[in-house]
Amino acid sequence: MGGYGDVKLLREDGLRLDGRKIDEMRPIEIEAGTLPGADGSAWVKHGLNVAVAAVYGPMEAHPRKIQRQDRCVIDVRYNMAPFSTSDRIRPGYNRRSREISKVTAEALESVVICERYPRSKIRVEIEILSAEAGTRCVGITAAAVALADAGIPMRDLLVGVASGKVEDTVVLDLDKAEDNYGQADLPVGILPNTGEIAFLQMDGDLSPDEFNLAMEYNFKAAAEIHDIMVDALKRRYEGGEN
Amino acid sequence: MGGYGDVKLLREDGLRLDGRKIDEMRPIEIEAGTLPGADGSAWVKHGLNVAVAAVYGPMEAHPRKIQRQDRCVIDVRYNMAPFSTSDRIRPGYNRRSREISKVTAEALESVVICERYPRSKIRVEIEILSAEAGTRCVGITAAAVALADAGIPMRDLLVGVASGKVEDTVVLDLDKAEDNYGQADLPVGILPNTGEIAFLQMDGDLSPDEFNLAMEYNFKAAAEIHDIMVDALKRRYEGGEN
Amino acid sequence: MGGYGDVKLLREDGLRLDGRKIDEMRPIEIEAGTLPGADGSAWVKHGLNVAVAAVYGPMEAHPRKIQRQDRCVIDVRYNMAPFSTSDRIRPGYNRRSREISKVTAEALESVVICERYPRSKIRVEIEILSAEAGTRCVGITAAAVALADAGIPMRDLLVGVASGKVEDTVVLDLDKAEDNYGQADLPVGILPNTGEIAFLQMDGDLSPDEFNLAMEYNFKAAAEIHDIMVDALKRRYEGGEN
Amino acid sequence: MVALVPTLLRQELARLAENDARIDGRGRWEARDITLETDCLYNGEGSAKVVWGDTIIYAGVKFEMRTPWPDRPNQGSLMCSAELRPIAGRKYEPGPPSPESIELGRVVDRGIRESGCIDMEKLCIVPGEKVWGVMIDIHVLSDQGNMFDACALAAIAALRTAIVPAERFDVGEDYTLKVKSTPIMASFTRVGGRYVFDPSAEEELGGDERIHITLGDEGHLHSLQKGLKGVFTPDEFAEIFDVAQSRCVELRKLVANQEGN
Amino acid sequence: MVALVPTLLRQELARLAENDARIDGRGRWEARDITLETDCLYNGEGSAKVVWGDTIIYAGVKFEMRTPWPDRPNQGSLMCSAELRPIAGRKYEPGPPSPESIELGRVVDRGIRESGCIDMEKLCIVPGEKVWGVMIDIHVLSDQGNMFDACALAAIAALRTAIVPAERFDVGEDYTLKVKSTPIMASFTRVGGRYVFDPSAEEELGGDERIHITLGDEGHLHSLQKGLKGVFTPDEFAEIFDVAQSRCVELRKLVANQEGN
Amino acid sequence: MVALVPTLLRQELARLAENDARIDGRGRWEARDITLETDCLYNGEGSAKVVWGDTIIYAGVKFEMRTPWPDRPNQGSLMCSAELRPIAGRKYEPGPPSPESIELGRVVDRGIRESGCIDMEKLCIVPGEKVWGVMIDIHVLSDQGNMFDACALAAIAALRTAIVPAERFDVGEDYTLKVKSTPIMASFTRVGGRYVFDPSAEEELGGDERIHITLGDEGHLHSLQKGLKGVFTPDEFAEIFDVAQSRCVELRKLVANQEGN
Repeated sequence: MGGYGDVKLLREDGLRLDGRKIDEMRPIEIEAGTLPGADGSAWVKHGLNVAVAAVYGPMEAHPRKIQRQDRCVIDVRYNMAPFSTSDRIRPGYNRRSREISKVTAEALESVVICERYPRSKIRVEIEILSAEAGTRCVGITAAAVALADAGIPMRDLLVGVASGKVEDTVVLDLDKAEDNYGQADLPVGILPNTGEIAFLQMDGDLSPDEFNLAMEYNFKAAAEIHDIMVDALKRRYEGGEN
Repeated sequence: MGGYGDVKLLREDGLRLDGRKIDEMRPIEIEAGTLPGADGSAWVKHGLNVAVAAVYGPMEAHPRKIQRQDRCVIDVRYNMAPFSTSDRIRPGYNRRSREISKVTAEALESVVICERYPRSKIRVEIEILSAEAGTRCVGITAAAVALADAGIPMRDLLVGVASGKVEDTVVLDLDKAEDNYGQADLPVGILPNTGEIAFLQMDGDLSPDEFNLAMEYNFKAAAEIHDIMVDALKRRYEGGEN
Repeated sequence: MGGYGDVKLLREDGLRLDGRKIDEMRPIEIEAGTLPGADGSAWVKHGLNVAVAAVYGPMEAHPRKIQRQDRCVIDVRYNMAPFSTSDRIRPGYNRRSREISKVTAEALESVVICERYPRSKIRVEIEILSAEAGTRCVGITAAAVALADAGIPMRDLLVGVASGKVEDTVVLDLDKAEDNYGQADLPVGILPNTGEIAFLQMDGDLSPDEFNLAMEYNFKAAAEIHDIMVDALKRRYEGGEN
Repeated sequence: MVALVPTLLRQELARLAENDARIDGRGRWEARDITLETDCLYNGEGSAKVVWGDTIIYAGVKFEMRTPWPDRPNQGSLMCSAELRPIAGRKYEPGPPSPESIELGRVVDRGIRESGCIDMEKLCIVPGEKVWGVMIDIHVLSDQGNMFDACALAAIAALRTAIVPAERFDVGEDYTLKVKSTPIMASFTRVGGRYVFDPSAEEELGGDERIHITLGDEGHLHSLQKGLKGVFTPDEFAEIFDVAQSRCVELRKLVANQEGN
Repeated sequence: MVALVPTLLRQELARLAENDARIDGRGRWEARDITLETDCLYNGEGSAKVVWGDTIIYAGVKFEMRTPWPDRPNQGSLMCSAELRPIAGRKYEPGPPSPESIELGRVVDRGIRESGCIDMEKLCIVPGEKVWGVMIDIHVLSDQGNMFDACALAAIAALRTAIVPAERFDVGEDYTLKVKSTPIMASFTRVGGRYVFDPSAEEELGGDERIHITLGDEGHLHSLQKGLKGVFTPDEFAEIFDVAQSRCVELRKLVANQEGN
Repeated sequence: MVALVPTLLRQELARLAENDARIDGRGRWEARDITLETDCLYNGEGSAKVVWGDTIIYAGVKFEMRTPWPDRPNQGSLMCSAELRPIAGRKYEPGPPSPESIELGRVVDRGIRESGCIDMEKLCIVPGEKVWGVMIDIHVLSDQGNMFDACALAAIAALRTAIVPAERFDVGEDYTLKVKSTPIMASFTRVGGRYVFDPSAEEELGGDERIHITLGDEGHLHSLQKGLKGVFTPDEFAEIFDVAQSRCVELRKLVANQEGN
């Protein structure tokens, strides 16, 4: 977190700079099945973030040494397009993307019924086309919809959502300014139906109470996003193959 | 192309700075079988360019996944030595070399009777020791002689040759100054006996008519170079194993 | 070698800046079996150098193409920790470390009874935690103790030791200042019982006579270090598994 | 096994070619549906999305401030590169840039660069000290045939909508980048023995070599490239060159229409 | 075959968990023996060695002089990174940094950075020109379980003993780096179905997901991370969070005691 | 299977050694034919081609202008590196620099550097600001035995003919680089149990360790290196050291003769 103390992020009326309430999400749009060549795909716009996810597989896992006898492995690549941020991102090796890819893959392996596909691999490709804070969560949401679109059985639809802290106040779903100048960020991946958590990161400064409140906001938002995800999948199947 | 308008490249008498006519090639020398350890090899001096090519194979293609059941693959590496240019070239990864290697490999696969060697690989190594404009063409010529020296059956001897445009005039075989300050470059790989084209690149600015004239020059020159190539191969086999 | 002529490295009384005689080693401490998870390990402090070596194996060599039908291969990685030197060393690819790893591996293959383990691999990991001149020799000594600790049969205990030249005088075991400002360095790997040499490098300037004297010092020191190595191994096996 | 299906496909494509037909019913020089959208990404200083049949491409433009090359103190620079990441299709694998992605980026780059549509001297801020570097990045989301033409279209459309972010770099007010022309690429692939325009993924799988032609506003050639295994004759080239002229005019209109919006 | 042993191990760990027991006899929240040594490496400007059970970690601090980022002209920088070289254990392979080593370095880094224990403005030498870059490098000599906590402990202990080498860089006299607090990491791994503190190598092999919690002097959270396959409930988190509070207090004392020496 | 042929070859080489014979009829300390050509590449500021038996090496010298290291403000630099690209022989594979190529470059580099034949202070242009960096690149076109000696010969011959390209860098007139001496490498390989000079490719295949000795004009040692598996005794070294002295004198004459041309 940037943690600069001198940027005002809350207005006199208690609302945030973009007019949202402290527990209000940015608007979300989701579309399933957007990439014709993939086995499953999704497009998610969350605030000004745009993420696209594609699923290929299940397919044979090779090289052999990555195979698991009793389950499939999930191979996730989270990537930010060079033009997705204010300063261009150089393509290629990137420690931040590697870490996010790793923990996202582990979160998805926690919800997919991996035992259904022994010795297999499922490729999940997450591309961030436009970034405005919270891209790892938007990527998780997109990946979950793409997996569902591909017909991969899962314990629940995983939802990516974050809360944070600005001006000593816990708020839901940080935007770019709040992310740059705020005090904490708590991105999680939630299974809304089981109430479990499959993804968890956090940085900044949160007291135990602040943490609990941020988690409460996250669970509430996850339920809302879940409905939008389900809607997108319904539209996809009612609308047929396109 | 550099495309600087203010450098004079044609003299008052209509000849070029080095005294050549507009449809005249730089001098070319070719020797076949210059590398004792290779299955085939060639040394080509074209103007001040020096290229050496070696062929190893056919050999088993591995790893397996590069094998083709019905033909061999041709693995080309075009490389410029660090001391081949005015400014030293750092060894290692290089986008330009990779592109030239790819399209050169595809051109050679178009003339080699690849079906003769299923599941095999032929390695073609092209090293530019001295560069003075047109190295990709010199490399193609060297590779073709080296393949012939290795006894690999081909539909024809592929010839690399380029024409271009300087001071709004189409000229054959650009030298260094003409390449730096000229308006277009059209390197091609020609099969002189069949009249076909296996390699084609172009950049700069050419009207349709200029393109046709440049192609005409290229075909004429290809026939001349072809004779020098055949000569080199004859000398090699008359002279014995050298 | 730095080879600066104007730094005084010998005192008026004929001793060296740190008080050592010209044929006197820095103090050495060795401990065997310091890493619980390795098959063999050693910790060596030599002057202010600290090296740790671990041995894993013999294990199956893979990929297949590195296997030798009639012997094992020894895979050595010599590495300097980022904090081991005055200026931080960036982790990653490093030409110096690769060369030292290669010649160290070849030296160890010369003393291990490799024929005992066909198609196998022995991994030897050498980590320099603190560097004060002569780290490659300290690494060799550590590796030899670690191999012995792992129970790998060897023709002899290989000892790493170096002599050099400062102010036109041959001296044993250069320290940091002597390495920086001296005139020659002659690191060798000696088999004290057979009187053979398995590792040899040298740079700087040595006359034939100076070379012979430096070698004499090295052989004398190797016998001393050998005793300390044997001691460490005895302590290890008398002391049981810790 | 993998070799079998392409063999049958090749036979079918050859049979269709004899009857001057294509596997999806199109005419030999007929393109699939193309939609072009610009200014579609929040952080791109210029951006475009092309949906060409089932092929989907994004391009984005970013500006960097840099010091000029010593031998060209009053010129900025332009670079176009393409990423062919594994999202683009089942056959694309992770790893360092493949020869395919390098070729793609460089062929599109040459077409735009050599057309002279950007005046490099206009990218100079302070001679010898500060110039603009313009980066066009192409992102292939879905490759379902004729990726090169779709990428080139996205790249030039993104470039033509780019805003120079002078304010962000504290060198004056933002302004629209001046792009003098609209270089367009048209590519042809040998399918069933003869060239067609805009091959589908299936036609590419069972096809041979391809030729990429980039033409400027006046119909001049700015870039050529032959890719993949195969040879062609000058007569064959003359035929597709004529088609390229008319296809490029149509695609240039598509860009102009989008800008008119 | 490789899959077999873990299966038996998992069954045994589940059986033990039912009786609230652990494979090495420890209590659920009990740590193995920990020793901490600082100032143990000649060339490190700060250094620490942690022996935590059979896990052995070194951390070293180095300073570099560099120019500040343009947007933060009076701030230095801190970076912590971990190397997971093949010496660390049989399963570690040579090659470029693995996702595991990147995660390890970044999670430890975030805990220290976000605690605010280093005032970045204090690392400024000449605003806009020269600042200190502080590099904490973690070197894993032996991974025999709970590597993350041992690494975090070594990193903060090394940092807290660091001397700024101003003389060597010709900018005044050496002085002790000011470190305002002692962020500590406590990690929990699901073993036999329930979380335990400080898993051994065996417990990690037969275990599931882990949760890393970094707490500051006042018990505030500065970094969280879930790794590996598995899910948890808020109630489970609440339970380990309480344990983390007390374990971090104890480990912080260990650092203080060492400094008192 | 690969292991079989070398075994038979080793037996044959041992049998020959017993009769003090070599597989190609040479004497134990006898070299193959060597030809040296300099100034043979248009763009090299110095260049040499060595044909040593069937081993073919090119070396080229390039100059770069750079800022000096802070601790040596009035010294330029010299670097010699070798590329062992796949053209060099059937066994060489593409990829990042192999340990073999790194060793080759570094051993040649040390011999030249440590001989002191280049006065680094003479490479200074403006103290603290501009110095020359001299790069010797070695390119192995054909490795058919004793590559190290051929590379070292090409490197010093290229260096000794180098012209400092001052005009191109706008710092005065071109002038010949001053090289004070001619360090020469002689290498010995154990074949059939005893050392020989200048092994052929076959002898290397069936041989053991090798020793590289670089000697200066006065016969002083400047670089030593033992490579590959094998051990030797001080007596064995004394024997080859004497041979190295005479072989280096002969090779130095070859360089001098070429320069006399």
